[in-house]
Amino acid sequence: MAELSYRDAVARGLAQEMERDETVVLIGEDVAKAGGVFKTTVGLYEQFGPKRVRDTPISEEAITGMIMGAAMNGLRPVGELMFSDFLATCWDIVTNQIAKTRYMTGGQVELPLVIRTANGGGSRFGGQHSQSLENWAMAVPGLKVVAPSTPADVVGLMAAAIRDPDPVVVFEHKKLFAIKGDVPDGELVDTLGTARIVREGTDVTIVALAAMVHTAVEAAEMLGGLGISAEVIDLRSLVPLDTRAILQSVAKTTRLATVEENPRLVGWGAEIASIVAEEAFWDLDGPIVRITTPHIPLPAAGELEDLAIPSVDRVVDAVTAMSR
Amino acid sequence: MAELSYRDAVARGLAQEMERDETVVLIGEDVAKAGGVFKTTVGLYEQFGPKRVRDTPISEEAITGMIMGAAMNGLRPVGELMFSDFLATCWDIVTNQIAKTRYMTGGQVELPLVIRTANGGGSRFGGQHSQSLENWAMAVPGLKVVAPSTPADVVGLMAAAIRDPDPVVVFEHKKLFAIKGDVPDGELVDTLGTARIVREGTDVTIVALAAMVHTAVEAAEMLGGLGISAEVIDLRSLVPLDTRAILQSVAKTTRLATVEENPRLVGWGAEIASIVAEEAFWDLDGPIVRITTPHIPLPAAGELEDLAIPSVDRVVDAVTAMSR
Amino acid sequence: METAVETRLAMYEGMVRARYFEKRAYDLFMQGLVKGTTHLGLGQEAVAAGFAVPMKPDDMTYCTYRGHNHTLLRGAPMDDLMGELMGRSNGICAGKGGSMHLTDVTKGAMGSYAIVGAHLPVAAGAAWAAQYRGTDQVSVCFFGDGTTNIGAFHEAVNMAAVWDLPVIFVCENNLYMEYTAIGDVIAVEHPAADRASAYGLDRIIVDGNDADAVYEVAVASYERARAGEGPSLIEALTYRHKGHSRADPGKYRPDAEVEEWLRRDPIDIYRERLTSQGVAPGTLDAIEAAALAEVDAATEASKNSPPPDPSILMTDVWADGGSSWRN
Amino acid sequence: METAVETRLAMYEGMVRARYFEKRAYDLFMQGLVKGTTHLGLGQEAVAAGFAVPMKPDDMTYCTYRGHNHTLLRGAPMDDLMGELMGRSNGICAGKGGSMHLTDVTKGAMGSYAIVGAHLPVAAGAAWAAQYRGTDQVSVCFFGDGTTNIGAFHEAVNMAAVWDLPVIFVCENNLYMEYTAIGDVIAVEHPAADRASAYGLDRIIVDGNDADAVYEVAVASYERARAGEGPSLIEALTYRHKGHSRADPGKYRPDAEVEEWLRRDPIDIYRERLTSQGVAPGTLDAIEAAALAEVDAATEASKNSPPPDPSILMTDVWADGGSSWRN
Ligand SMILES: Cc1ncc(C[n+]2csc(CCOP(=O)(O)OP(=O)(O)O)c2C)c(N)n1
Ligand SMILES: Cc1ncc(C[n+]2csc(CCOP(=O)(O)OP(=O)(O)O)c2C)c(N)n1
Ligand SMILES: [Mg+2]
Ligand SMILES: [Mg+2]
Repeated sequence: MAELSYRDAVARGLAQEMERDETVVLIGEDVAKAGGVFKTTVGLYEQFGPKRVRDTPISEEAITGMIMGAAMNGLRPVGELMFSDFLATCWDIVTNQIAKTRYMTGGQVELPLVIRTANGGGSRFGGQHSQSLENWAMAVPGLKVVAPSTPADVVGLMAAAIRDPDPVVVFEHKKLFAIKGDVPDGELVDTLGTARIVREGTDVTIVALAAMVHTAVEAAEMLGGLGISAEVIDLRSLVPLDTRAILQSVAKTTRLATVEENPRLVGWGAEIASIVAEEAFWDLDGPIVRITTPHIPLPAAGELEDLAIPSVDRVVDAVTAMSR
Repeated sequence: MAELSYRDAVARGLAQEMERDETVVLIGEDVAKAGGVFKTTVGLYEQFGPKRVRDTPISEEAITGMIMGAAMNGLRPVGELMFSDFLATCWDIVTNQIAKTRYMTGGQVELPLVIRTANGGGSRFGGQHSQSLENWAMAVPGLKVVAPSTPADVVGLMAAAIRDPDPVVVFEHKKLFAIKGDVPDGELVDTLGTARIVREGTDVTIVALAAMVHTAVEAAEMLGGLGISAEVIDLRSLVPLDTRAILQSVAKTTRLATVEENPRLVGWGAEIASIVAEEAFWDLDGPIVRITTPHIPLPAAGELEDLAIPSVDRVVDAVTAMSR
Repeated sequence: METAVETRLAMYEGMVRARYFEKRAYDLFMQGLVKGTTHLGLGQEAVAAGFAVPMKPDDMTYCTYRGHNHTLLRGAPMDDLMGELMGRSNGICAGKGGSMHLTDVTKGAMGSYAIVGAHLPVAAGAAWAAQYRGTDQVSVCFFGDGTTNIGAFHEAVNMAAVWDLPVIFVCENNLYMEYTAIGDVIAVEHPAADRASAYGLDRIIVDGNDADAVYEVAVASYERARAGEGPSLIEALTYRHKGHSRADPGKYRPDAEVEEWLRRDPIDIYRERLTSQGVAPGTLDAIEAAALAEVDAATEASKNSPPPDPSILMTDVWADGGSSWRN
Repeated sequence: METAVETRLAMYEGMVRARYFEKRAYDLFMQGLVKGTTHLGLGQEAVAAGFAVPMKPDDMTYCTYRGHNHTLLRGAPMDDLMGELMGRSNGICAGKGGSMHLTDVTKGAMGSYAIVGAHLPVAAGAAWAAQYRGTDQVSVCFFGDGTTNIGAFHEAVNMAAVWDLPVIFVCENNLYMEYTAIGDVIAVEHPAADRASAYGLDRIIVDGNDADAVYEVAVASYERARAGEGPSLIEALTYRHKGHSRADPGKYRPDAEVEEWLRRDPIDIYRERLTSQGVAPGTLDAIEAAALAEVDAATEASKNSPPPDPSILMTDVWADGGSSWRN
């Protein structure tokens, strides 16, 4: 057991898989010699050499298109998009090509590839470098979607994503890069599609993802002091989605809140809320509440950005209000 | 009052606005001399000339970027993307640039532009030319989203979109191009953000959009025969969203179903369901049901495509089941 | 360097098979048996033949919605291709792909892509994997003149050049995009060749209606790729006999131009050349007859094949064979 | 064709103001008063000055996250720029944009764009509107060497060339992208100039550290644009003195290279040239002193400016001033 930062956990997960399987390769802008702009790939170039860890031009369509082609011809490539916002620059390759090719070819093509990307706000980078875009990927049939909240999950879910025979988008949260956590020694391989109950509770279920898990847990602690027992679920992956964990929890607590960093409309919280409103309607004892960033681009100034992204206080207030 | 096809209504709406305002211009692939691949811009080149109706290279980022720049410098441009699937090829321009620029500049930049695009399935074009992508646009703060279901709405909403000072994406449904409907004479200008109750009912509210409105209405007729009185709401625009119409209807009927053509996860139906599950929970007498295309790419073969997209029967069955 | 007569007959056979296949596809479209849309490469067969014939079995072909001929010439079974166009259960993609997405991975036909430009980086990626694994494969990517103006073209060709990838980018310049002439939307004469220098590549133009000429250029580019000398960007001048897709009559094209190109039919030219060089007309007649019989059989087989079973709607989104996104 | 001395002094002033402004921005970043990130153009000021000074007020400038100098030199108030970097309510974008999105539409500074390449088509579009409306405006678009490899570059330059748009694409080739050298990712020597012929444009390279040289090229390109002769693609050779952003020490660059370029500081060069040509050193000293005072005042004003009022979080998504998406 070693303490590791979330940032270092990315490199550790990648290194673990690159060591065991030489078809695993990594490409992206500044991922090699520089070790990544977020220092998430430090040491990989030195360990695995220029053939397996390669810097690319600023050509996101080429990066994603190339990993698709490479995955069609015997590699298990990992492509880095420096910021998740840049998914938009290669969205056709991701959605129309990578996501659909297996289905459209009647199952002929397997695409064991991973797109890693730095996601989320809180860094005062402004509207084009701060988005939480897991919901974009979730909306596309054929993509698996992972967003870890802890260093240990980063390692295990990265390994699972790389070993997965289908395309997986791994959202690494920028605000979490510096956090530390215990990571077990030895090989770690997690399972996609398994949520984790981070904190048990009986009055209300709070579903969260990535950085919002930490917000939700802090809020749950405060809610405890107010006499409200909140269960916090870390989804960990959106596709596959562990609906069983959610439905079981709601059956127990009878109340549901979701905490999302993405803007208001059609976020993953809406999907969870809709699933529960359809399948667990009779379990519910009150309205489902979604706590989200408002439907606005993210502002740069710290005071504004902090207001926009769901805070511990906002979660506490909303859950208190719904529990009355 | 004249009978017009949905296809011809597109050209009529565009012509109406181009006649009154010479800053309205139209660009896109094959929109000029050829009159558009769906023949939706027939006659405009002849009427307004090569300066105002221009063919472009196959360069979707240039098309959308150029209309953005033109809107910053005194024009009200309309850009056509031949198929909505191609939104993915210029998604950065649409989401990171067009949608955010007003906010990020503190309100300095106005972008009165329209992106028109042919949307939706049912034409046996296969997975890359059949998607319903209104939900993609809905998820992006800063975009307005329109999807008309009738020729008259096409004219009026197109005019409203062009006159709107904000960027609007107009989704024209491919399966509806051939349908005909009465269109009032004279200038038509509709209002964005106003849903229409297409059919009144008392037992269940069915919310639909574009081609699915016709499916929902047909289903409602059949449901009437089964003793279920369904109210059908045509949303017409997703942003702005007429939540009042939805909430009022649900208050009356106590039941909600949505009918979406897009794939299952995080569609606009999830947003509507979530709004109702939060704001009208106590009005509801039963689960909210979403009827959607499954979470798969669209297949090409007719028999499969018809199975995938919500059919009248599927709506009838689902609404019957939920009304028990 | 004389091309062997068997090779040349293989090219003739390939062109004729493609021609008959696509003519039939057109007829079936007009009869309502091929649904949706279909983009024919009638008139462009020499490009497909010249590149396909010298390929090795594990080489990889990437093409577009106008990809019937390329897929067929890599050896995909004609029955299954016809079935795919008709949306039948014998379809090469089980009916899920349709005319624009023909794929036969077992034959190295790595897919037909329907978003302009997207497959260029994919083809480059396949070449990268070949380079990485040392497989000696080449990746060949076909696309149209209009495709040279989309961003993915630029990104892919640059990256392939910088990484010295064994990929051949083949621009089939048929002078038109859908209904607009390529000359209206570029500031150079040759959409691909006049861009080659931007990537440090040679300017290569070939008569795309001359199978022998295409063959020579293809072989040279394969050698270069296999020798580790990197990609080639080749512009093949050709013409589509029909409109862009479906029932497009192609009226935006001057009559004289169409006539001129019909006179330069690659199959007619090649037949004449072969016979004038001593190939017995009967040999070529036999090839034609066999091709026609093959098309007839494929049509029959596909007509008799049932529509896809409803159960397959939900298969093959994921590697586990299913489409479940939840537990 | 001698450039007037006032013009040259304006360029000197512009460079000095940009230099002091950005040095201060760096200090404030290190003190934690500028948050997030900041990309400095230290060393690249001659490009900004040479292009900005000859522009007319209604000409339009489009730049990147590395756009402090371009925005400042178009006349945006220094206070408001500093306030934006510091996220204060006096910020030019009300604190919503930040360092990467400086914009002052009233001065023709049409925005700083932070996704590589995206603003090239936007700048072309603004030029298209100028052409359509007959306004005689030019649109100038600055971007880096690395930007030439993204698809939007290709699409925008081609379209501008085909439509003869009055847009000037200015590649500031500072030899590096973030931490990777441009030479590693292109197959030609000059990322912009060696691509010009692909769009039928001239190959133009200028010493980007020589304000006079830049000025001449700029004026020529503006004349060409206003005469309806279409776009220009210009590669200005320059260097950034600091790292890519924030506290990047830029260690991936050889020491000798950095030293060589520091010796070629555009401001030092220009000061020497001006004085050797008879401008009194005192005149230049006064310009420097005034610039420093301006920077001090802007810093002070911004420090004293409160953070943005929480109420503006929800304003200006839409033209109605608000952010409501529902009734
Ligand atoms: C990104 C994108 N834009 C537009 C289209 C619509 N479209 C399909 S084929 C075509 C013309 C392509 O022309 P070219 O590259 O010359 O190929 P050709 O059809 O002539 O073989 C267009 C515009 C598309 N499929 N993808
Ligand atoms: C599409 C996209 N990819 C990557 C980035 C991250 N990024 C920001 S600046 C930069 C380097 C740009 O290099 P260059 O064009 O030479 O401009 P410079 O920073 O040197 O001025 C990169 C890769 C981005 N902002 N947008
Ligand atoms: Mg063509
Ligand atoms: Mg640079």
